[in-house]
Formats: sequence, structure tokens, C-alpha cells
Amino acid sequence: GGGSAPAPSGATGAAGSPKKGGNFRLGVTGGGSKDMMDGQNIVTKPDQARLVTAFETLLEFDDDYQLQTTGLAESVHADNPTQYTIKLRDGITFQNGKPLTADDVIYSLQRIGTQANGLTGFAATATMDIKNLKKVDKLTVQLPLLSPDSTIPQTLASYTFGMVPVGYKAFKGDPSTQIGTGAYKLKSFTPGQESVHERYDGYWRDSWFDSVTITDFSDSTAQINALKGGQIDAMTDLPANQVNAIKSSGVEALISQTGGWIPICMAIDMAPFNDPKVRQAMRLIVDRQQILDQIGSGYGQIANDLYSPFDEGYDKDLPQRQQDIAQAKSLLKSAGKEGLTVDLHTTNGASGMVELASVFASQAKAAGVNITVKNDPNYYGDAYLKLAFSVDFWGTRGYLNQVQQGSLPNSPYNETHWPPKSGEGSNFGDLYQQALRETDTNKRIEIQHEMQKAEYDIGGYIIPYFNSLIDGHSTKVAGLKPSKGTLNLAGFGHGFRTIWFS
Amino acid sequence: MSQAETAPALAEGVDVPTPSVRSTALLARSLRLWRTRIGVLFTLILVLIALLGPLMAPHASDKFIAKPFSSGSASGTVFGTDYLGYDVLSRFLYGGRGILVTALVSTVIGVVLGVVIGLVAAYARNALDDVLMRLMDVIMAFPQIMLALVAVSLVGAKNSVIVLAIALTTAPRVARVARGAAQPVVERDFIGATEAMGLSRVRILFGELLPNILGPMMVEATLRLTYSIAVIAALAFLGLAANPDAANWGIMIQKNQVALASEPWGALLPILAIALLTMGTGLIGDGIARTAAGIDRERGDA
Amino acid sequence: MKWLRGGGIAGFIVRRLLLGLLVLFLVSVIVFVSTQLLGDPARAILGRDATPDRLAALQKQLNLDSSKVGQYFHWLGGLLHGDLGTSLASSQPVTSVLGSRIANSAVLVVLAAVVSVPVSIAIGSYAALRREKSFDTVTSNLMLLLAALPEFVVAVLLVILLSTNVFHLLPAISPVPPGTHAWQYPDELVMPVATLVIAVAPYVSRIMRASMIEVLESDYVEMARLKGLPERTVLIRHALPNAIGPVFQVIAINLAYLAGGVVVIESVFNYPGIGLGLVDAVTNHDIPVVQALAMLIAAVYVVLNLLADVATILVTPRLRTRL
Amino acid sequence: MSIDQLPDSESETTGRRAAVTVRDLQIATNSGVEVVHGISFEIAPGEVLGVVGESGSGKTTVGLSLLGHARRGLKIAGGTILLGDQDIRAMNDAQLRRLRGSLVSYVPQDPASSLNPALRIGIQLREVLEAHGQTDSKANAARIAEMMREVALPDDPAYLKRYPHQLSGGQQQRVGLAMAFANRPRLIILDEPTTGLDVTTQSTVLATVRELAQIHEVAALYVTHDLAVVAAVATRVAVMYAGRIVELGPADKLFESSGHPYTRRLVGAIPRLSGGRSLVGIPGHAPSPGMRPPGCPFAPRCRLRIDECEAAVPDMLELAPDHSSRCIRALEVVEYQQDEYGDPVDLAPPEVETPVLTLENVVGYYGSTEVLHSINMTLEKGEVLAVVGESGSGKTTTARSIAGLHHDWTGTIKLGDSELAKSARSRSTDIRRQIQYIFQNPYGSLNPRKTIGESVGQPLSVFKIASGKKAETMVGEMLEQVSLSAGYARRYPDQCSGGERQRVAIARALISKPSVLICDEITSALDVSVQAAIVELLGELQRELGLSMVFVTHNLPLVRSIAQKVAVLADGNIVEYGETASILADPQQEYTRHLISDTPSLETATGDVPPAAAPTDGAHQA
Ligand SMILES: Nc1ncnc2c1ncn2[C@@H]1O[C@H](COP(=O)(O)OP(=O)(O)OP(=O)(O)O)[C@@H](O)[C@H]1O
Ligand SMILES: Nc1ncnc2c1ncn2[C@@H]1O[C@H](COP(=O)(O)OP(=O)(O)OP(=O)(O)O)[C@@H](O)[C@H]1O
Ligand SMILES: [Mg+2]
Ligand SMILES: [Mg+2]
Repeated sequence: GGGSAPAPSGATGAAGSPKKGGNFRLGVTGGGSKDMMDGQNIVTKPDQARLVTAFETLLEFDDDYQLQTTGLAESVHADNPTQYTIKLRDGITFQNGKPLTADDVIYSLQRIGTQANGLTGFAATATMDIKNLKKVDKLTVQLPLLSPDSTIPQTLASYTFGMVPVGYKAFKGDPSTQIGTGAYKLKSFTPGQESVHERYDGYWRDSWFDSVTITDFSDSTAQINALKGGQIDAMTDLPANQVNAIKSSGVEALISQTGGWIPICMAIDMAPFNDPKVRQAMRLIVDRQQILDQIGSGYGQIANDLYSPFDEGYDKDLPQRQQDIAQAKSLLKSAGKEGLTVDLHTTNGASGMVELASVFASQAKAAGVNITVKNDPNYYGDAYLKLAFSVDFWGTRGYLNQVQQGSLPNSPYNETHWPPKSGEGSNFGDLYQQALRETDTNKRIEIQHEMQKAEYDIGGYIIPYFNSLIDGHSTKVAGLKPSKGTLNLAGFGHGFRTIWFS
Repeated sequence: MSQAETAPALAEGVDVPTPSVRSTALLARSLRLWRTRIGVLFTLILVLIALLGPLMAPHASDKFIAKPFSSGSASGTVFGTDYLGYDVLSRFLYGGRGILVTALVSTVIGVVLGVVIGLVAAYARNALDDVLMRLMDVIMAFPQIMLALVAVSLVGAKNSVIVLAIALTTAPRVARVARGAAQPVVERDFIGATEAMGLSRVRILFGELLPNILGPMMVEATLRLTYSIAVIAALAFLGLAANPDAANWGIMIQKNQVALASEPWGALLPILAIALLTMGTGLIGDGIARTAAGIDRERGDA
Repeated sequence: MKWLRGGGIAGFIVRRLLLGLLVLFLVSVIVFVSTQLLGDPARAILGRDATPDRLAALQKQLNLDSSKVGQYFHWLGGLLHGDLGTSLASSQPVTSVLGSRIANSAVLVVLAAVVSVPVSIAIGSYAALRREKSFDTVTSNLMLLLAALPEFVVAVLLVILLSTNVFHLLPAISPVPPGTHAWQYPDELVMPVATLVIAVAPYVSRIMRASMIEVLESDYVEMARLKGLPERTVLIRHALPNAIGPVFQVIAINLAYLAGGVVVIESVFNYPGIGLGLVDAVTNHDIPVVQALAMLIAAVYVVLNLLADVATILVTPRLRTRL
Repeated sequence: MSIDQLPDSESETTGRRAAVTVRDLQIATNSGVEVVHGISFEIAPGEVLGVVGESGSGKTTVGLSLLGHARRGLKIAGGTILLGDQDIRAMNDAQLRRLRGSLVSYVPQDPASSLNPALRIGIQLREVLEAHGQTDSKANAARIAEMMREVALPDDPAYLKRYPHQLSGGQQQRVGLAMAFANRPRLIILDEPTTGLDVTTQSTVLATVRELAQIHEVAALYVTHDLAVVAAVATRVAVMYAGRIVELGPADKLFESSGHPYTRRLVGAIPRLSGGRSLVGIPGHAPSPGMRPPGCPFAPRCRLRIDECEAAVPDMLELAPDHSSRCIRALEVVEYQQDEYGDPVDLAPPEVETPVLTLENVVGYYGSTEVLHSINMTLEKGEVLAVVGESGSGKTTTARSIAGLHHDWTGTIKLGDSELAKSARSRSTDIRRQIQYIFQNPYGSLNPRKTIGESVGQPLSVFKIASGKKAETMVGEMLEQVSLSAGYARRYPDQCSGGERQRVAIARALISKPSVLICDEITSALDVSVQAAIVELLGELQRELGLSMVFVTHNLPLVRSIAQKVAVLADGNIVEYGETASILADPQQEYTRHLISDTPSLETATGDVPPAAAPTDGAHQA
């Protein structure tokens, strides 16, 4: 594990040593009146930025997406396959001065684990025996499991597993309810418009800005203009094709290769994708490099129809799938689906989703497949998970975490209806359970490879590339460096504490 | 008051017949104005580009050329590449047909509907008139773009929805103008003459009244076409087009405008095209209006 | 006589108000019915998280189990009491969600009106006076060009010109922080207002020009000249009041359009007005907010039209005394 | 009005200095086409010079030039205009402005459109004073009150606070007069100030003009197309034709012994109160500017034309010291027998009385207002029944009720024996065919977007009489019958003059061979000469085809030339009903007598007053 030292030391040396002061203004797109603030929940992208101003997790991922004990817990230790012990760092206080204790951890985990609360992390608590969390002492908590789960530390490092004080509730209009252990305390918040966060002086690590202002933008052009005009200091999600253009105007791009992915999802139990040959043909249609160039302007990494590239169990040895139109055609022919016509559903859920559908449709023409792109605003309301052919988006996760979220019969977001009920691949669920139980890393990796092989051969995903997170910031912002994590701007400057104005 | 004063044919010379009031003649006559000619020129050029563009395009509209927003020299194209790395020129040449057809179809439906409603209301002169016009008020209470926006977000950006939304919002505006133009005509005696003959209402509306408001209706139609184009472009600009990455001028503007400062052509070409097109139709409408006003003045019944 | 006339106008206003209310009532029915098309709001709110339990719970919470008619009258009743309901997206009262947006839009519209109306009336009148002369030709072609440019194009070009690329004079966006008022940021208002002025001025000035030309050709203006009145008196006392009547209607329509139709401009300048609010509400299926905004925009239209009618009547004695 | 009320025409201008002198005035369009050629005349103080002529002859153009003004598109191209000894053409804009409204003032043709609808009349009156340097508001108020009294309008402040639309047409016109006289000008130009007014109002306005001119020693130029009006007001008359003065002389001389064939024919075209003569129109029409022949412009229409006429425009020929004519045969014309007047017509009532149209107890409404009170009348076969009355008396309402265009009435209207439904639409095709209606305004009654042929042929298709080639032939024949050529079928209404349009309307009405024809003031929008031609034609057709006709008019003398029977309407009541000749000769009702005496006619002007028409009281005491 890494040291507990909060390390701006890793930041660019050229920017000089950190300085206190200033109001850091961040422009974020993707928000709206649904914006919320909750230490354990998000709906929109600005919610992520706001969450990390005030709330911290027990464990943390570093910029290489490796688990570190830099968070609120000094250690998280597996006592046996079905029990973990969490030991808190001493001396950490909430923004109202109250010390962080075992009670808060128990409250926090139970809050997430209660389905009625509807929090983002609920599904990940499936293996936790939430009711029987035990306070060992003021700073120690025992976390019993219902079944063995080796992904618990990763779960605890997810940003939606923020620690909140006992009795905590989501923002309902009163900023003073938003008390976390983080570097900035909420001062004001208007959903869909703006929030202001002030430095918490009793913060246990270093932080540099006096305040942070997070502004919602409806449109990235306005965001870019504001950044160029000096009205904001940083922005999320700079369009990839603008990276070169903005460099000339005193603005910099922060490009982080992440494990985020935009899959084209084929429901394996729905026609015409209930035939593995068709699924295979679809995967062979894709020119991955071209898609990466077109949609990501080349920023990103070719993918191989598998997710979680940073997982130690990611199988790098499976051959990189290449476009093979001839093969695709012959597969379709043998499946009796020549000249296939099919609707591909997508929505403006994340940038690139609509474009991917369009570009895939135009590539498919070469194989005689006729794809109509349906851009449906009600996609996530009505149609989601019921479609044969759709586009979705996912962020960085470990492999087993991801399987649990999207590739098991009881996963909340299983777009492909994977795994098959019989035949090849039907043992996927069992393999998953085995992997969770397996404490030997090498053995677990082996199991994971077997699972990935099944998905690679007959799965329902087409994954053309892993996208990069590209953010823009003014040259006076120092301390930013690329990160493999899920969140923008290197985890929003690690809770806005590892960046400063030079 | 005394029409005798304005013996019109005499002013022109009876022996040189100058048929000044028919719509075809109105068009022909308005062509004597430079502005109409320029308008026709602009419109023609743009319509030709929209219709024949695909035949002249150097590349297919979805052929990947080079990385997004590459300059012309870097990508070996005339105007560089767009947000998906397609050839801007080809996309531009392909992109007119959709917007033009949508705008035209929706405007035609809206104008026809509006004219019918306006004529019926003007001719009715009774409660029906009031009811119709109040209903039109209800629709007009919503700005065109807003109604279109809501409809499109509700039902999805299908072409049919866009066409319907625009047609529906165009109709009441046209109806108001049509009614206004038809009202004085309804009062004129030739309508009474046909009523006395017992001509059917439908034939009075469309055989007698309609030809007399064609002038203002032509002006209105060009104005409405202008608005329709703008609304469709604005919808596309807000990301609400039927096919979100199709080669379409509105979409081109929306998707390429981020690069307006660095690689401007992707947005600039369609902007110029739409501006020229709306200016063209605007100039034609203006020309017709001026001509009609001139004729009315000569006729003295303006 | 005087009293009667005053009563006449009051009567007229009352009649028009009643008509306006009728229109608003019809609008409310249409708004309610069409917002039902937005689908199940509960499902919309939950989105990816719509598990059956949570769906049922939320539907109950939102009172969606009562009959549609009941829901309509419940909503209408609230509307009449100024209770616009609770935003589904933010769980806050619609009034507080929209309050600042409405104020911001109002500032924008009023400023745009205050600038564009006199300017375009002046331009239109002067062009009419100098008919077919260079001023007229230049302005009417310029107005045509401006009318032809979609407003978002104008906005984007202004930003490029004045704030990001050519000159760096003005802020590129106008985000009016919550809790503050739009007029506290005059420099941020310049470009949005300019864009709106450019959007409106062509129409108003064109109709003003046409109307003025008609009036200048009228017998009474010729007569005023033949009475030996100074040209200034002819124009200001005789021509202007008569020419301005038809213009009110156009101004009203344009202002109503500004009130609800400037989504695109708000988007370009990230200005928190009701246009963006509407887009947001529609995408979030925030039915109470959509309904409130639709009613508001319709009411603005009705009121502006009423004002225009009253103004027209005031400058047109023939209409006034007929009341 | 009687002869002794006229200004004494013997006290001639010669002795005094002319108030205005016009020499060789030329006015052309901006593109150089001359509209008015070589006009010369002078007017003495207190004298009224009448200017008559057909529409388009240049009357208004000349009138306006005396204020140094030319309408848009026209300019004064040559000649001199002296006001006293001031040369108007030499003045700059500021001088002209000071001149207008003070030394020279103008009374426009159409008072309704010439008063600013948005300003109270008091303000409009006051500003004439103020614009010419009289800023003392007390004095101005007094002067305005005085002016109002002079034109016989109330002078109380409340009245002055009215807007123009709150006045009747006659009152509006008198406000215009008051305005013109406000600064006691030396010259006043009145441009058809009575066109569009009913006879009673007209006679009041005429009397006012005459009196004011006389009292204030103002020179007046009175423009009109109605010779009868000129006869009532002017001392001397200039007759204009195609932009030229063709005859200039004392009013009475002009009517008795015209020195120009055109004047002569104009006089012949005027309907006579006293004589049941047929009217004789002037065929053809005046050439428009730019199309005028090198010779006498009237030559193509002139019965006395000789080849020399077409060589050059004739000079003014002095017939008497104060009477000249632009005709090379002027002297012969003076000698000429009065054969231009129509033959006396004998309008005997039909022998057999077979009523074709009967109105019994017809009461008409507009909404809740009752505008017709129990109308009873009968139209016999082959008879013309005139309906006369002041404006607003209900003539049109009656006519439209018969035609089924006005539905809001009770009572019975019968065609032959069959009772008529209220609305034309609910009547049978045959009844609709049998009753045809001709409208007042030929400019409004033809669809401007249809060819003449289409309009005339429409009844054929609606009544399913004929179609295709056959219909075309019938249309051609019908057009010939109304003295148009079949070639007109291809024209559009705007390519026809007003008279031609009214012929087309007649053709459209007659093509379906109706039994009853209803004519609503079908000539009131037309020049006198055109009116004569139309009435002439209608009379002929009526006799030829044995038509029965309801002829609505406010022009009493016209009734004399065409109708056997007359119904006098007042405020929705028939006040007098019977034989035309006897009613005109011996009106029983006060109302009818007023109507007769107020109608300007040559007889009243020239003293040839039918005994019964002589006013028994001062009908128009201002
Ligand atoms: N502004 C103008 N531009 C060109 N020609 C004109 C203009 N005004 C009038 N004319 C022509 O000048 C001639 C004389 O017109 P004017 O109005 O003086 O006739 P008028 O005798 O007053 O007729 P009316 O009895 O109809 O009033 C007409 O032939 C007319 O067509
Ligand atoms: N559309 C209408 N609505 C209400 N009242 C009307 C209408 N038309 C005419 N009237 C009234 O009905 C009465 C008779 O009108 P009508 O038109 O029959 O008169 P008229 O004798 O034809 O007059 P004119 O000589 O002016 O044509 C008038 O008092 C008039 O004010
Ligand atoms: Mg005239
Ligand atoms: Mg009438």
C-alpha cells in the first residue's frame, strides 16, 4: 500500500510548489434540474464533481487504478473469505468538527445497503451482511459477508461509497446538511445551475483553493468559450476533436486513458442475435481503429470486445479482433441472415453513444447489413434493457465488479441478457461465484480468463474501444495529471485537493 | 370612396393590356425588381446545390477521410473534415436535400391548412370565425420553436414529427394573415354576386376568394418557409434531428460549430447556405410584396 | 362622454381579459393532455433504476393513481392558487425552481425590447422617409440579411468576434449565479441582448417601414403638408401615431417569441432563463415544470397581445370611440 | 336654390386684378410624359372658377400645382403661376410652406381620408393657425369658433374634441372648408369636395363655398366632374379634356351655347329633372398621358371631326371676350342645333299589369336594429321601378333582400306567384336565375382574378345553361349586346374602364335571361358621360328584352330618364310611391321636395326650373 501522505508531489514539478488561494471555477456538462448532492449517490455528471468536494471513501484508487490505503481507512483486511475488518485513521473530523467513528461507517454502509434508499451502490452490497456490521471499537468495524467476495476493497474505494455522518440525508435545500470529511464544505447549491464550496479548515490533508465553484453547462461550446474567455478554470469532457484547436488559445487538455467503454449491446436471447453467428458477424464488421479515430479523434485504446482493461485478470492474450467483412458476410449467410435489417437504439446518454451507432451503421453497409439508428429520448425511461440491439455506456471498473453490475442474470443493468441459459457459456455464473470465493490471485485470474473467453466468443457486447477522458483547463491550474479512474479531471483533482493555481 | 377617380386602365393606356393582378403575372412582374431577381438567383443556386449536390460530391457522405477537423491540406480535401472525419464538402453537398424537403413539406402543409382555416373564418363572419381564431390563438400562444421542441422531445425526432410540429405551428400564423387578407375581399360585391347565383361555399372559397389573396399568401409562404428552415436548423442545432449524424445542414452547424474558430468550414458552409436560402426566399417575398403594393397603389384599392 | 369612453376601454380590456382567460383555459387543457404523453413520470424519474417496487412507491407518492380528470382539476386548482406543484427532478417547489429563471428571462426580454423597439422604429421610419434612397436600400437589405441569419449563428459569431477569438472585450457566457440578479452583470448581458435585438429588429423595422410608407402616402399626410405645417410636425404629429398602430401587434408577437423561444440563445450563452429550463424539464420529464412553463409562456403571449390591442386602440381613436 | 343666389356673373373680373394667374402650365411625370399641357387661366378675387372634366383629365393635378405641389411621380415642368405678383414656381420649400394654408389653401377630394384619423378636429384646425405664426391660443380659439360658425358647425369645445370619424361625411367636408378658410387665404382650391356626399349635404356644402368665397373675396378653383354641380357654384367654367383646357367661359354660356363639341356632349349626358329624355353618352374614352394624339385629343370621339382636326392641337379660339374654345370648328359648334341631347322618351306604363315581383310588409333588420319598416311595392312585367332616397334610407337593404343577399327580414317577397326564401342559397336554381343583381361599384363586383369571359360565363355553368364552346359563343354574343367586343372576354377587369366594367356586370346579369333585374346605384361611381351611356344601354336592353327592373338610385333626374314608377324611401319607409312623372312634377311629401331641390341640375343652374322643383323654403340655409 502507498503511504498516507497526500501526494501533490506526483504533480508536475514545473508548476512549482502548491500555493493557497483562489476560487476554482469548474464547468460541467450533463447536468440539469435533476442535479443532486448526496455523499453516496449521483444522477448526473456534476453530481460526481459535487460529491467529491465533501465526501471521501475508506479506500482510494490511485491514478493507475490500483487500490491504496490513502483514504479514511488505515487498513481494510480480509479476516477470512467472509469477513473484513476496517480500521479508520484517527483524527479525521467531519466538516462540523465531529470526529469520524465506526458508527458513521456502519451508518454509511447500511444506508447504501438499504434498497429503499435507491442509492447507486446498492447492487454492490449484495454480498455484504449489512445488518450484522459490528463496531469493534471507536475506529474499527467488522464487515461480515453473506458469501465470499474478493471485490470488497474495490467496492469500498468506489466514489459512491462516501462516508457520511450518522443521520445523514441527501441535499434538500439546506447546504448545512451536507457534512462530509472532504476538503470543501457546501455553501450554496442550485440544481442545474451552480454550487459553491468553501474550504474546510479542519481538513485532515492539504487543500489549496479557498473555494470551488461548480457551474452547470448545457452545451460544450459554451463551456469551451467560457474556458477560453477565462470565465472558468477547467471544464469536463472537452470534445476529443477540439484538443488541438484549444491548445492555441492558452488552454490545456488533460487526457486520461480510462477503462470507460461504450458497448453495442446485442441481446443474446432476442432475434436476430440469438444466433451466435450473427453476433460474431457483427463483431467482425467493426473497424475499431476507424471508430476510435472518428469518435475519439484517436484518443483512446482499441478494445477487444472485453471490458475492465486495468483489471489484473484482463486477458491480453486473446487475439485482437480485426474487421473481416468477408468472414462476416459468410457467417451471416450461413445463419440465413444475408442483407439483415435491424434497428440500433441509442440516446444522448453519454458523448459518443449516438455517433458510435451512426458510424457502426455506416460500416455495416459494407457487409450488406442495413442498420437504422433510432435516437430515442425516452430510451432509459421505457425501452432500456428490453431492446435487442442498443448502445450503452460504462465507466472504469474491476472485472468482477463489472460482471456483477451487467453480466449476470440478476445484474441490475444486463443489456445483453448474458449468460446463455444452456450450452456454451451457461456456466458463467458459476465461474463468477468461484472467482469471488477464490483468494488466490492467479487462480482467480484463470477463472476470469475462462469467463472472458466465453464473452469474447459468443458474448453480447461489441466493444470497439476504451475511451479517454479529456478535460480542458487553463494553464494556471497546476497539479493535474492523467488518471485511469472513472472521474473526470483525475478524479476532479482528487476531491479538489491536489490541484492549485500556479 | 369614389372609385371613379382611379380609372386604372386609363392610366396605363387601354391598348397596352398590362394584366397586373394575377398571381403568375404578379410573380413575373415582381421579377422586374432587382431584389426579386437576386432572391430567385440565391434560391435557385441553393435549391440546385441541395438537389444536385449528391451527384457532385467528391466522396460518399459517410466515407471516413481523416481525423475529425483536419484541415483541407492535411486531409487532401477542399474544406477539411468534420466532427466525424467526413469530407465537409461532400457532407455539405449531401446535406441540403433533407432540410429543404422537410422545410418545404411542412411549410406547404402549414400554409394550405392555414389558408383553408383563414378563408373559412373570413367567409363565415360569425361565431365559427371567432371559434377558429381563438383556437389559432391557443396554438399561437406557444412559440413555434418551443412547440416543436416539446413535440420532438416527447415523441422523438422523427421526420414526421418535425414536419407535423412545424406545419401545425405554421398554420395559425398563416390563418391569421389569410383571414386578414380575405376579410376585405369577402366584403366585395363579386362575392355577393356569386352568392346570389348560389355558387357552393367551397367554390366561393377556393374559386373566388383564394385567387384574390394569392399575393399576400405568396409573401406569407416565403416568410413561413424562412421560419421553417430556421426552426428545423435550430432543432438540429439543439441536437433534435431525425437522424442525429446524417448529412444535414442543421446538424452540420450543431456538430461543427465547436470548431468554428479553428476549422470553420464545416459550420460556415451550411450557415452561409441557410442564410443565402432564407435571404433568397425573403427577397422574393419582399419583391412580391413590393410589387403587389405597387399594383394595389396603382389600382387605388390598397 | 369622457367617462363613457374610459368605461369603454375598461370594458374592452375586461372583454379581452375574459377572452384571454378562455384561451388560457383551452391552453391548460391542451398542456395537460399533451404532458400526459410524456409518459409515466415515475418511470422517467427513476430511469435506469426503475425497479418495480420503487416505481410503485413513487407513483403513489406522485398521486398518479387518481383519475386523469381528477388530476387535471387538482392541477388547475393549484395553478389558480399560485401553487404550481413540486418539480419531479429537483423535488423543490416549481415556483422556487423557476423563480430566478423567470426573472432572468424577463430582464433579457425587457432589455431587448427597450433597445430594439425604438431602434427599429427609428430605422423603419427613416427608411420610409428616404424610400428607395441609399439609407433605405442599405438598411432594408441589412435587415433582410440579419433576418436570414439564424439567431444561434448570430450568437456564435458575436462570441467569436467579441470574446474568444478576435477581440476579448466581453464575457463569452452569462451564467448569472443563483441568488444574484441578471442586471448585476451588465457586461454579460451585452451579447445576449444584442443577439435578441438583431433577431427582432428586422421584423419590427420592416413592418414599421411598410406602415410608415402607407401613412406617408395617405391623403391626410399630404393634406398636412398642404396646410403648410412644418415637416417635423407632419412626421411626429400626423404620420407617426398612425403608422405605429399596426406595429404594436408585431412587437407583441416578437416579444412573446423572445419570452419563450430563445432556447438556443440561452444555450449558447449558458444563460439560466426559462428556455433552457424548459429543455431541461422536458428531457427530465419534469411534468409540473413543463406545465408551469407552458402556461407561463402562453400567459405572456395573451398578455402581450392584450397590451398590443390596448395600445393599438389607444393610438386609433376610431377604434377607441367605437367601444 | 334659385338664380338670384348665384354670384352676379355680369360683374366680371376684367376690372379687378386677378388673384391668381396661370400661364402655359405644364406638368409631366418624372419620366417626362406630359400629363397636363399648356394650361392658362386667371381667377379674380371672389370668383369661383369651376373645372370640369372626365376622370383623368388632370383636374387635381392642376389644382395642386397652384400650391406649388405635385404628387409623387409628377413635377411641374413649365409655365408660370402667379399668386398676385408672387411667382409660386420660384419659391423655395420654406416659402412654399408659408404660402400653403395661409395664402392658398386646399380642400381635398375625400374628407374622410384627408383628416387625420388620430387627431381631434380642434387640433387639426388649430395647427393651421399655429403653423402660420398665430400662437395666441385665446385668439386662435376665437378664430376657430368663428370658422366653425361660418361653415355651420357647432363651435363648442366638446364638438372640437371629436375625432373625424365621429362626424358625418358632410361635416367632415365642412371641417375641411373651415380649415381652408382659417387663415383667410386669397385663393382656395376645392377638389371635388362633394363627391360621395348625399344630395342634401352636397347642396349645403355648395352653398357654403359660394357664400364664403363671396364674403371673403376669395378666389376659388372648384374641381368637379359633375357639370350640374359646377352650374350651381361657379361663375366661370374651364372644361378640361386630356390634360388641356378645351373650353373656358361663363357658366351659363357654356351650358347654353357650348363652343366645344366635348362640352356639348357633356351637357347632353346630364340627366334632366324636367325632361324625360334619353341620355346620350360619349362613346370611347379619353386618351391617357403619353397616348395622346398629335391633333385634337377629342377628335376620335367627335361627331364633327374633320381631317384638319388631327393635324395639330387646335389653339384657343376666342368666341366672346370671355369665352374661348379649343376647337377649330368652335363657331360652327356654337351655331349647332342642340341635337346632342337625347330624344324625349315616353315611359308609358305597361299595358297589361302582371306583377312579377311583389313586396308585402317587408321589414328589414341589422341585428336588432330595424332599418326597413314595412315596405310594400310591386313591379309589373316590363316595368322599371326606381327606388330613390337619401343615403342610409334603406335602398340597398331593400334591393339585397330581394336578391337574397340580405337574409334578415320578415314579410313576403314573391316572384310571380312563388314566395321567395330569405337566402339565395335556399332558393331554387331557376329563381336565382330569374333574379339578377347589378352592384353599385363596378370595381368591386367583378372578380379581379377572373377574365371577363369567365365572369360573364359563370352563370351559364352555375345555372347549367351551357358549357364549353356554346357558352363561349353565348358570352361573345352577350358582350356584343352590351356594346363590347367579344375580344373583351380575354381581358381582366383591371384592363377595362369603369364604364366597361359596368357593361360587363350587365352582361353577366343578363346572360342567364332573367325576368327581374335589380340595379343598385349602378352609375353612381361613374363619370357623367359614362353614366349616360350605361343608362342608355340599360334602357334599350330593358325595352328590347321586356325586362322588369328595380333601379335603385339617389339621382332623381336619372329616374326621369328610365323609370315608369318611383318609390321614395326615407328612413326605411316608403314615403311616396307612384308614377315617375307625376311624383317629380308634383311631389306630395316635404321629403321628396327637398330631395328634388337639393339635387344639383342644369335646370336649377340655368333657370330652367320645373315649377314643382322650386324650393318652397330655404332648404340649405347654412
Ligand atoms: N403620381 C402620378 N404619376 C403619374 N401619373 C399621374 C400621377 N397622378 C396622376 N397621374 C395621371 O395624370 C392624369 C391626371 O390625373 P388627375 O388626378 O389630375 O385627374 P383628375 O382629373 O383629378 O381625375 P379624377 O376626376 O379621377 O380625380 C391621369 O391620367 C393620371 O393617370
Ligand atoms: N352591415 C350593416 N350593419 C348594420 N347596419 C347597417 C349595415 N348596412 C347598413 N346599415 C344601416 O341600414 C340602414 C340602411 O342602409 P342601406 O345601405 O340600405 O342604405 P342606402 O339607402 O342604400 O344608402 P346609400 O345611398 O348610402 O347606399 C342605414 O341606416 C345603415 O346605417
Ligand atoms: Mg382628382
Ligand atoms: Mg346603398
